[in-house]
Amino acid sequence: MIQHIVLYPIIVQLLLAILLLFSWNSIKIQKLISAGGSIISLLVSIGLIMTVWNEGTLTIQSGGWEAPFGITFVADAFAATMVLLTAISGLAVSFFTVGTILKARLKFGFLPVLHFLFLGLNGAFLTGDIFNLYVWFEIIIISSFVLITLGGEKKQIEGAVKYFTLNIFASVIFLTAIAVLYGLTGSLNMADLALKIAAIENRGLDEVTAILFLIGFGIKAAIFPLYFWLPAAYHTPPPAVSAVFGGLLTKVGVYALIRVFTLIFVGDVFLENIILVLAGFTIVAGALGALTQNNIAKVFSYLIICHIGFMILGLGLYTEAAIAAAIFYVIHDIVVKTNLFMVGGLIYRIKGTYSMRDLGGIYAKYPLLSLLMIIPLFSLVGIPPFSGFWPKLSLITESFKIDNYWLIAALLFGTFITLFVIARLWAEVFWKKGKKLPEIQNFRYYDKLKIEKKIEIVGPILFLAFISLYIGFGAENIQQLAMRVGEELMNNQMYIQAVLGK
Amino acid sequence: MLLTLYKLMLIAILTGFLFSIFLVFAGKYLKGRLAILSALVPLGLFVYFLNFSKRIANGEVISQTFEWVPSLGVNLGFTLDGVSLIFALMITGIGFLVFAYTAAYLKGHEFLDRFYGYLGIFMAAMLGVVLSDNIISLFVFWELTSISSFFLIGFNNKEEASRKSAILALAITGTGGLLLLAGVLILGNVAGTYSIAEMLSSKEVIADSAHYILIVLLIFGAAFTKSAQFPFHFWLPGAMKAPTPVSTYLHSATMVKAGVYLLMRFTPVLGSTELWNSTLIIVGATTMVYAAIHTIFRTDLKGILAYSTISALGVLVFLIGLGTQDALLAACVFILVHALYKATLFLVTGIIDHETGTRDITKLAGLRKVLLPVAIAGILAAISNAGIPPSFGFLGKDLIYEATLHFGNSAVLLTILAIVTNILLLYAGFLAGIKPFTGKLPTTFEKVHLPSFLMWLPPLILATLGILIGLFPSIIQGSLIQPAVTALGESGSEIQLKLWHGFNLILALSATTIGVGALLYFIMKPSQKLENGIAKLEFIAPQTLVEKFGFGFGKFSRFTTGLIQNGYLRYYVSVIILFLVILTGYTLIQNTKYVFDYDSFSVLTVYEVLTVLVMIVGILFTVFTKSRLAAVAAMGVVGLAISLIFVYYSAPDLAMTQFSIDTLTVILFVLVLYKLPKYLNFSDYKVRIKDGVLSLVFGALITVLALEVLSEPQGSQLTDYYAENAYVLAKGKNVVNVILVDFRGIDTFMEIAVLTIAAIGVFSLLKLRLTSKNRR
Amino acid sequence: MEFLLAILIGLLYASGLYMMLRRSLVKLIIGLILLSNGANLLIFLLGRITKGKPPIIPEESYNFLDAYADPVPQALILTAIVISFGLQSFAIVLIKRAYKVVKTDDLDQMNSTDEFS
Amino acid sequence: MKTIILRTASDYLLPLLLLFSIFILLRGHYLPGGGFVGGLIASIAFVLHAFANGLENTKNLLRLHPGYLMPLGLLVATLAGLSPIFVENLPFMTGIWFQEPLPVIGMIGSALFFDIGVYLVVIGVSLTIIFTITESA
Repeated sequence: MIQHIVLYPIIVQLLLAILLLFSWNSIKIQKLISAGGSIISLLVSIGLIMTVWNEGTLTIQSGGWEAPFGITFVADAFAATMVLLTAISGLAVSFFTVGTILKARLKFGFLPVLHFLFLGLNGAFLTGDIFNLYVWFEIIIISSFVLITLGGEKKQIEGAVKYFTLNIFASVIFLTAIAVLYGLTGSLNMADLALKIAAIENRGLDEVTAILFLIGFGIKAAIFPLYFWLPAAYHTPPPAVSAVFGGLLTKVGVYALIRVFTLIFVGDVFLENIILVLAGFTIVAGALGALTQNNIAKVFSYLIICHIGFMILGLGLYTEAAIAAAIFYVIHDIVVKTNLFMVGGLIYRIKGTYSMRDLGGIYAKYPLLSLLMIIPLFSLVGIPPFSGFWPKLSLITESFKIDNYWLIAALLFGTFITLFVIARLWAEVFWKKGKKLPEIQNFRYYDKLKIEKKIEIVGPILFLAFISLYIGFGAENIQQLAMRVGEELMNNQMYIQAVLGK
Repeated sequence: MLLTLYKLMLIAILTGFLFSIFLVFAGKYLKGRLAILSALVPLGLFVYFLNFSKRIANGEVISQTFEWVPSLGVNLGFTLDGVSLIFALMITGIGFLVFAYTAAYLKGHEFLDRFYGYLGIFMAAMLGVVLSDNIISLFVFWELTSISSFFLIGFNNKEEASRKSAILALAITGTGGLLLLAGVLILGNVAGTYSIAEMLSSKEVIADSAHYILIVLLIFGAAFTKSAQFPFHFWLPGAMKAPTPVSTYLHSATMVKAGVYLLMRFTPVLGSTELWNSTLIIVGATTMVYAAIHTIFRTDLKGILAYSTISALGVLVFLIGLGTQDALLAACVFILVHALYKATLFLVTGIIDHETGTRDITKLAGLRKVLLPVAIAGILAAISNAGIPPSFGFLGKDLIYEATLHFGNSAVLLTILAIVTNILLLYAGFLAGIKPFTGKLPTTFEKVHLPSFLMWLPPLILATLGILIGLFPSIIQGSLIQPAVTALGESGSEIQLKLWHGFNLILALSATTIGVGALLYFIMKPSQKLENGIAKLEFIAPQTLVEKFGFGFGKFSRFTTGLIQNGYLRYYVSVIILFLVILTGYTLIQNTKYVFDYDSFSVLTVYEVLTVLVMIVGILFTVFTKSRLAAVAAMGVVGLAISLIFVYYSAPDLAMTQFSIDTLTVILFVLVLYKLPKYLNFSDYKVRIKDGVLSLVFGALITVLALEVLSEPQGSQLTDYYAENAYVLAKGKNVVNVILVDFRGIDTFMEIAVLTIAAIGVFSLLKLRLTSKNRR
Repeated sequence: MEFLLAILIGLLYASGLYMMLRRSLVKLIIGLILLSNGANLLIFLLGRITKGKPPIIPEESYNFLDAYADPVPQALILTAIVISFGLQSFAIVLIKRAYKVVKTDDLDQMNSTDEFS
Repeated sequence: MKTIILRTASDYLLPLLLLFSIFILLRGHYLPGGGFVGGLIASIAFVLHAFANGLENTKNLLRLHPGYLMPLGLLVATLAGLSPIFVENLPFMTGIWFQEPLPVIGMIGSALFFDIGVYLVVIGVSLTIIFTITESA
């Protein structure tokens, strides 16, 4: 049965997590398992996306119960893409973790929880059942809570409290929405729901449910005005954690939004307009925030928000090209944001601070590293032809087609501020003459690391930089993929057909 | 053979990029004596493009296309016509001289390889701009020129002023770039193609489109910022922080002309409308006069040259705005004229600066005695700049007057503006090209000696060319100028470039210009006083205004961000709830029927009512008690009451689970809580009322929603299926358990995974202590 | 009963939210617990409630003979309850830890990560 | 006084409660109960034992840290879920059954093993949480 492959990304991560738990006492073995497992996971994801590309949407009914009675897992192009991105980002972070995370943290289950997080991500992308999605979300948030608090330092705890509260709150709203959905349709399978929701006469209730989903997922995706937890928390954990969070976590929210609003709640103009407005505000608010920060990790955090707006904008425009652009942006963003926080981590390793005021002189001392680090920075800004550039073409074009110049203005504003912020960051961190900072006791400066350690830190950045470059220069392939996803999403009967066979 | 040559066009553009990548790895070998070898790159390209000149002269237009991102309509379509060729030759030719010059100018500089790397990228990008037919790829290269400019301006990055100028320049040209992006996308949409060549055929469609004005304004925005037109000009003087080769190459000869190029390129597509022409004339004229006046008040040689460059760019924009064949011809010629003399003057300035250590014009004099070849170059350039026959500049000036004089009603006004500009430009050229070399050599400069020929030969070559072309204009007439004018859409009469037109009005105007200019040069003496004088007006200068705006904007963003992200969790929660209440409330109110089917509701028993009452009391107690333990206990009671409800309504498994979980939670709470201090009463009465109202509204909303949903029909096909198959297929009789372990087993699976993770979290949160030793 | 339950659920949501808006971390967690209780009951109610017919197939038969309570919401709630237990136990320990490091239960004093720096 | 009674009681209570919990676990497919509740009952048994005899004694009794029950349970559950793939090439988590029912327990199949996994994890989790909190209180 070829469909087995749909569940392999989940099973691999599950087994990894279990193995890692068994080897609780040996960090060395844990490191090996994590790194090796991440490579296997990447291979499996590549296998999955290739199969999906050739065979079309794959489904598997877990437990062998025909849909909608069991839990269906669906690998369409969108899900397969997200799984692949998780694997790519996961591989990088797994190595980066090994290179940067403190022994003390590794001893307390960092790696198992990290792989549980990947498990949750893969599950969330692949599931075709709305309640099951909730469960995967819970896996994601509990593992992220553990990762964000691991170490339990003051700022971690303070950030975690906000992160925790608002995310749990989002889950409660999500659960409320599921309750309403089940109350209305008696079904949980998303394809089945798509059919049943379309048949409901009371469109108002339908809309309210959609709004509940919008808010539940919106909090997780960090859109305006629901994003408060993100700037409060993302900069507090170690960079490896921020890297996973920045790269993948918010994108699960985006994924869920796109999924739900292209599959179940389709064609509601009121909601589309709301999403567009929110997207615009998200871009502007994120950009304004990024402008004000001095801590580079905080700058990156606000830029996440700003760019989430771009993706949501694609959803709100609600055309095939716009959805494709949103997908392209997601692909680009996951790679770049993961890398960005790792770059932040590397800078921290070099100088021992995140403060732009104190940083400086990196370009003079580490020219090659600086050139490496500039790749994600450029990709982030979308300096053409780096990766962030391409999706903007369609976003602007599609905004233009509905004559919404405010959206174009917001897009350009977001892009400009990103450019400006990164230019300033470059000037401050890389160009400016380095200050002599007081040496921190027991701090493992980059210079003092052994060569293997250095490779463990720089290698992942290099790996993701290459992928960014590929996305930028081989944009055609990515665009093909994004367009395929866009087409599948905008024709939801393809998904329904694949799941229910009708 | 032909095919391979064609193929070379892409490679030609890529050469610069490849060169830079090569430098990343092999740069250290190119820092020493071998540095001069890098000049071979632009030289080779120059020869390559020169090869095309014959075919271009014959009226051919060479184009070829490489696919890149066809799904987005983006390809690397290159077109080489007259205009492109002029620019390509300028880029590579001046590039060659600048590369060579740099080898000496920055000899032994620690980061010479990086410098060449940026230059290489810039050259490639600039070639891309002028050769692209696809407007998206044009934009791609356009942005790359801004980026390489950023790195070059900030080359001396240890100085704050350099960094600031770099950011300022990037901010201005970056803004323009984004406008261009929007402009080309909209244009492409309206025209239905991204190819400029194909757009030519849909000129009317574009001009009649409702978006024409928008397109033109966006493209203007891009061109004006890049080509430093008033009021966006101020980044250019700042850009003079870059080493002189950069000023020569980017900020006078090539990059700043990209905006001019853009306008020229789009003239056949968008031009010949009132909006197009008038705007360009007004902006161009303002810029040329404004900047020309500014030259008087500068004492720094590079400052003078920067403003005179801005002014020259204004002249070009102005000429494109006139839009007649005469004017376009004049523009084509003046681009070359200006490139030749201005590059020379910059290079000369660079030498002076390099050898004397100052660029202060008030201090420089008599240098001809020590820097003779440089002096010759400077003086020749000044002559061309002044438009003194037989220089190329004379030709250019003639053509400008020719264009203004034949421009209908406003001919007189426009000519006067042109004359004023030219007089001031002449003055500036004399200051830069003649003043440092004449007069008495100050003793401090006696030890100054001539630098390597690599430095003085390039300006000398350029300056000589400026005279030679004047003497023999036929060198470029047929090969460059004619095809360029044709490319601009003027397929009219054949053009004639010659020095001598006989005694006519234009000659008189030229003579006046020269005379008055020379007079001005002898009367006016640049001084610090003048410079200080204009500094007093700075508070209304565009730069100040933009900086003030930027500052204000920074304050604004701090304010809003502080407002949104104020750190108070309860505020975050209220905002989210408020948002939710407004959105759902709005839709609910619009659609609610408020009709409930009471009959379908189940009958109440006394036990149930009692349970509910207990629960309500429990909830209220939880909320309002002052004791933490009591609150927890009350919360436990609420949970127990819920499990009773589960018992009443046929959910024994749920009741069991709820009961045990509830108990466990309370135990955990108590274990943790008994060490904490008492509750404090934080919030005041008002806040509590406000929160209470919000909460009640939210609760009411959920209640209404629940009742609404209950009044809808729901037939779950799941229920029937499970009833049928739970035992037959899944071999279990407790259907809830069968669902948990079989039908929806994965839910349960992940539920235990959640528990596991939570346990790890609890374990590590309590056991892991980061000490100063293991913290870093 | 449905009507009463709906109001009760509303009350649970309201009280949960009100507790979340207080400044004490302990109250915040209690609020979250009340909220998730509310959500669980909501699933229960909206899945339609039935009295006295637990979804357990009688001893001697292979399937149900007459109407019985919908087992699906029950299964969902069970999963949700257990999951929230996991989160709650973590949250409770978080209180403990927070008190240890930040030395307070006052949420308003946990603002440092949002400050400009 | 209290401790002696408790200690004696818990010596008997532990095996009894454990047996009961296994009963609840196995009967879950037919009557209210199952792995989760069974696991909770088993942990209560251990907690009571710890209460009476001290944490250290209970830990010694368990030999391994209870935390290891979590991956063990997960592994059992995973293997139960994977078995259909290997045995009959059916999807993950498909129930496969032995032909004949056993007395008391009823039908034996992969779902039961899965429930055993749940049972183990629940014991591991609750014991880990409670032990950790008590130790650091």
